[in-house]
Amino acid sequence: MRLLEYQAKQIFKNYGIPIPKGEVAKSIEEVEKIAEKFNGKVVLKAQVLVGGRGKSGGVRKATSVNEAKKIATELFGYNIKGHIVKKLLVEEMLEIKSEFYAGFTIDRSSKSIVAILSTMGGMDVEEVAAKYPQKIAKQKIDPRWGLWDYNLRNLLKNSSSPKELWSDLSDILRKLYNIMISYEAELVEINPLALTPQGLVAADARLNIDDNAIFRKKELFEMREITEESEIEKEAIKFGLNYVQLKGNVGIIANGAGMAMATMDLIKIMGGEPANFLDVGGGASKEVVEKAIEIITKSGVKSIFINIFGGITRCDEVAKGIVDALNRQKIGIPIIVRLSGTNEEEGKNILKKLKNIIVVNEMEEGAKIAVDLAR
Amino acid sequence: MRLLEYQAKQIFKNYGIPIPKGEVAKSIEEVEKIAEKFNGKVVLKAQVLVGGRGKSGGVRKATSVNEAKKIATELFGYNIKGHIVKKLLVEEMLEIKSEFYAGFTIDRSSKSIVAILSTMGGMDVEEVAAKYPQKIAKQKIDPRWGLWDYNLRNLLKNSSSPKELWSDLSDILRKLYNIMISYEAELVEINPLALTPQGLVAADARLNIDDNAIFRKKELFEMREITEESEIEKEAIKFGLNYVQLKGNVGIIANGAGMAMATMDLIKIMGGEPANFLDVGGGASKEVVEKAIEIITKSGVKSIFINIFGGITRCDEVAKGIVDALNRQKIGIPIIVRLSGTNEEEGKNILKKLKNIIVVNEMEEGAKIAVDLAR
Amino acid sequence: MIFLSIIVDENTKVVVQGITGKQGSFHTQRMLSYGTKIVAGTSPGKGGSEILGIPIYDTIEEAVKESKANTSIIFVPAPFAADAVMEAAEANLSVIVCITEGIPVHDELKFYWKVKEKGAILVGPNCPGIISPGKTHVGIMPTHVFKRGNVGVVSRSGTLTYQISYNLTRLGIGQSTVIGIGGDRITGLSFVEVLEMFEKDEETEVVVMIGEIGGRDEEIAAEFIKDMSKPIVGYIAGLTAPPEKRMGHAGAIVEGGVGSAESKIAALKKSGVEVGKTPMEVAEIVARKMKR
Amino acid sequence: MIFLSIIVDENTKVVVQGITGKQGSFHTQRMLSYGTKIVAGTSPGKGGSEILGIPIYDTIEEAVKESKANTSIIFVPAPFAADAVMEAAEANLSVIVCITEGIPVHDELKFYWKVKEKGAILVGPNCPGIISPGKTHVGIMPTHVFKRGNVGVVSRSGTLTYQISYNLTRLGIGQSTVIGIGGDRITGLSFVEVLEMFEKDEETEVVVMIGEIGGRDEEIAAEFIKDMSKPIVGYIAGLTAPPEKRMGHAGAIVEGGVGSAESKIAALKKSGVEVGKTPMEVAEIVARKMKR
Repeated sequence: MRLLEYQAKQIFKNYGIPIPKGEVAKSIEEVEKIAEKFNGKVVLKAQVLVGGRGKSGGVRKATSVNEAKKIATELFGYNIKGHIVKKLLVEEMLEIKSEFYAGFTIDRSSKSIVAILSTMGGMDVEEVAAKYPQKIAKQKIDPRWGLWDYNLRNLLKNSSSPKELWSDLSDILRKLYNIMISYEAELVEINPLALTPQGLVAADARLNIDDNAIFRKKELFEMREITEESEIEKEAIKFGLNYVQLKGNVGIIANGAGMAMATMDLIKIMGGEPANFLDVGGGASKEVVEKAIEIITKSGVKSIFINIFGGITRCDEVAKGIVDALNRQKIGIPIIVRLSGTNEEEGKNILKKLKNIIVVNEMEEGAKIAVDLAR
Repeated sequence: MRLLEYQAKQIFKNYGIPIPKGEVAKSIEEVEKIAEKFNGKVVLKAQVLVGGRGKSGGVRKATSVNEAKKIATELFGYNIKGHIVKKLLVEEMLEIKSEFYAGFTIDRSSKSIVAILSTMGGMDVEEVAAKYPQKIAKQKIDPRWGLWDYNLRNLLKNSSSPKELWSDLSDILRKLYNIMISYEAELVEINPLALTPQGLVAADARLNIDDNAIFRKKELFEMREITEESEIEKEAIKFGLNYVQLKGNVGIIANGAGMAMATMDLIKIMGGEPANFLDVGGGASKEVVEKAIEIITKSGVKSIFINIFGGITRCDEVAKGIVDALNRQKIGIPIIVRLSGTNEEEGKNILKKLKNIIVVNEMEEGAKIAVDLAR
Repeated sequence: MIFLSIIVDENTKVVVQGITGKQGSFHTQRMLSYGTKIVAGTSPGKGGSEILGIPIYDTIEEAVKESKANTSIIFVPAPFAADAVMEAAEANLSVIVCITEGIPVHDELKFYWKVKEKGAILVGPNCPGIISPGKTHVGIMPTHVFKRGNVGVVSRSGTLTYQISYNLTRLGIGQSTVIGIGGDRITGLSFVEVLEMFEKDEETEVVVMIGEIGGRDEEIAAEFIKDMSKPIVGYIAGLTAPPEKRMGHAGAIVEGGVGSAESKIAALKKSGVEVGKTPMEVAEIVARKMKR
Repeated sequence: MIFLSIIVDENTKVVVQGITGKQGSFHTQRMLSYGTKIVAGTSPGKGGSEILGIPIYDTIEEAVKESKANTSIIFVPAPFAADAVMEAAEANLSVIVCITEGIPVHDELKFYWKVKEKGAILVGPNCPGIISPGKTHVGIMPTHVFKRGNVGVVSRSGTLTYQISYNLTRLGIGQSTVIGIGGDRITGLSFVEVLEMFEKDEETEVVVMIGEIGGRDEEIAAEFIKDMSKPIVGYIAGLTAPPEKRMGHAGAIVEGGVGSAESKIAALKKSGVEVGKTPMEVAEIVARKMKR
């Protein structure tokens, strides 16, 4: 779960990290009010969960209230890579002397948390890493012992950060780490961490929380409501489905992320275009399967390929979900079903009674039919 | 630093551990007021930091307000092993069905925290451990990973605690552990942990905080003021001296706890009685040495043996402290000084100019003279 | 000399953690049917009773003491699964198979190191377990798709493991050991560790490695494969996954070009690994290799 | 074959952590005078400068890289000392001598395991360090009381170590290595670990073990001594310490009879150890043993 910038900044502020003065606006009137407080010298930032927001024109500067209003008019409703701008963060314009990158994430190779610091903030950190690897300092933080000052000293030293900023940078890094741990984050990041005449300020804020840990953080349930998943994606989340909408016309339902991806790849190989990624997870109930069919159907696909290889998932349960979906929903498109694995025979027996369903034995065969029928 | 029962109970309460209803009283009037709230059915507990308080008559039960007042009259000012009772904790009388012992401490052998649980609470836990070792369940808690539920399950299982109490006991143990960690305790203990018709209640509470960690816990400074060290001990603490008053007449000042104890032992071997333990610590300044002499002199000893073997402590600094003490204080008793180690010659040179000081080369010699002069 | 499969075999004695749960009891039954030696189960508070003829204990400590189990399989729900792994490691089990999906990654960071320190093997979490066809099955796999033979299979994806093993079996090719290392960011075993075991395993002639986008584990494995004597056949899922979209598994995130399917396939090919485009093709490549 | 002393010798290359502090610079000067090879110092923020001709670095990582130090000595104040130990362990130093007194015990619990995992030797904390007379001195001891010879000394108390070594030297008896393991509850080295090293050390003929009340380390050592070939002479401080009174060291608490001076002396005697009643007597017993 990724938080919107303004949500993340609020948390950063609660942990004592300096952030720019500013407020969230949902209307031109609100933008005007906020901009007036700063004599019109503001930055307007679209609150959407999209990478490269700046390059897409989602971050704009104004030097007067009128200009701020004009920019706001342009930004509200603006479509950035499929995300519609509904909220703007309106902030004071910072006087930036230099920009750092500071963050923590999880390093799967070393099974540790890794602290990252760079004096080349403001850019895409992957780009910096590719072009100037020596400009990205990293330190492993052993999860058993947590963050110690020496980790920070090594990081500061290797990043060639100016010594007069060591103490302030350490302070911010320590607080960021506390957020990383308290919120069970996958990623916490300040980019840019701006050096201003008033000191270091988190000009941007990113906080990605481990979805698996959200059950322990009740206060985040509410925040999640606000984050801009599409309506259809929100519904999928409610049912525990891993769903990502894409641009093709062959709908896919599979169990397991690997199988779902392999199915997408197969659709492509067969000459089609996958309309989505949808993993019903392990041991899906018939309700979940029914919901999955409903979601995919809504998204306007031409055919649906249900590809199940049951381990913890039972084929008979999946078949029951298909039956329920067909009984309760109006589905005008062909459904191709492939069931293998746990309780395969029982599942196939259930499906036998149904019309409008094409049952296949092999995934390659199913993918081919689904692609052909979507043309 | 050991907290008084009522201080520890307040912390336990803040962490969600049930404690009996009650209040602290400093006068008979206050006792009366509190006792009235409970219709006179109260327990009066002397707030002194002494082991075996109960056996010494420091814990008494009343069944009427008048009885409570009578007991309070006896208890206020009562001397329990040298500690004068100034405060009473007056609590509701619990209806106790059975008593547990629950605690955490540091296990120096296994370099871990150890959880302890026993169904034979209410007694001296060392006594239980000696007589019924199988009745004391212990679990090591690895400091790297902290407390996990499985540690508690193993503890509960091995303690033969009734299963219907597992959940409540776990809850209390988890909270106790949180106190152990947050307060950097050396020992946290509930004995007895009473099973009442209303559930488990911490009938007593003990919390010993690591003196070395108190610098990180500002809120404890104030509590320490209240704990009943003698005035002279409080002053010693202020100067970083490790001082314990004893009953003999030969005052001792040494550097290092081992050396101080060895010096005490030597006084005894020479036929004398040590009046105190006093360790000036490593690298003591002349101010600290001067203070040490002042404290010992005040306690009414017959002679003082200053036994220093300097490593990080410099003999010249110690000598300067002795000079200052003699210049500023009226000291009517003989001081025997033995200086060896770092800057020994410089120290001895400083002392050469002084009268009233007996300088010796060997500790055995110094101890003998100190004992002889104290007779 | 007997031919031992890797990690588990017919002498493996299993304790099931969370044996009374829906998944736990269902799969215990299935494993028993396959012939797996299940000697104990745990379910805190239910110690002293039994299920499917298997004695239940409150703690692993007790279960191990009484049953001499050396391997555990975990069906405990995600919020409590980390504790179950820690408990199994503390009880000195040599193999811990964690089926549970959805464990918080910060929990995984902790138990990874505990298991490591204890010198145990952790299979998973979020995995289908491990099977040595004809010997034992410590997992949730549809056992009928496997057949005893000489291909080792290691995979990050459960269902793809079944799919490709099924394809192999259909071509008459059996498996020595099939192991799902799990799809989470933090897994107990890496590809390299399993490849190393297969390289030494006398039963294994060819190894199938099933990867997916995210992380660098396949790239690291590609380096290791350069020094292996046995042929490896690869499959990587996620060629059509759009960058920066979450594909379900915490592990399946394309992180700015690093860990893309293209990068993994290129790395494997560079080490001489033939990579199949579809599960079927993987099986066909293996068939060719086996004939030589 | 050369005779090596235990833990440190003339080839030990030392980095001083906290070299610019009052204690750090004072004792660096003293160690240098003794001939200790001090090759680097650290003082965060002061890297690039030097003191007493020794280069200062911001981090141990850098200091080790530049100076090839293999041993560190820590003078960092208590609130920061745990971090210094962690840093030294992380930098793979093989010996870490922590002089600092007053470190919180929960900090000690953490770095103990870090040092252990790294396979380093931690001397201290709250200790006088270690000296191999005539070779090197990594500590704060008054060096003039020592003399090269064949008695190993291990002690929980700093000043008692000097006292007894002084008594030995006065009787003409030199020391192979003198090591203060520290007076805190949690120490890097136990008596047993040091006794084991002395047992193997060709330079050491007799060992003096100086204990005090609190804990069970002396009792455990007594068990170990039963299997040692070299004679041990003991001293235990605290016979007159009243029970339940804190005697300064966190370690020096009498815990309900366990760990009393009487219990320790009895355990040692049971293992054939002669225990001196005064420091002087300890030296006299050693003198007798050496004559044989």
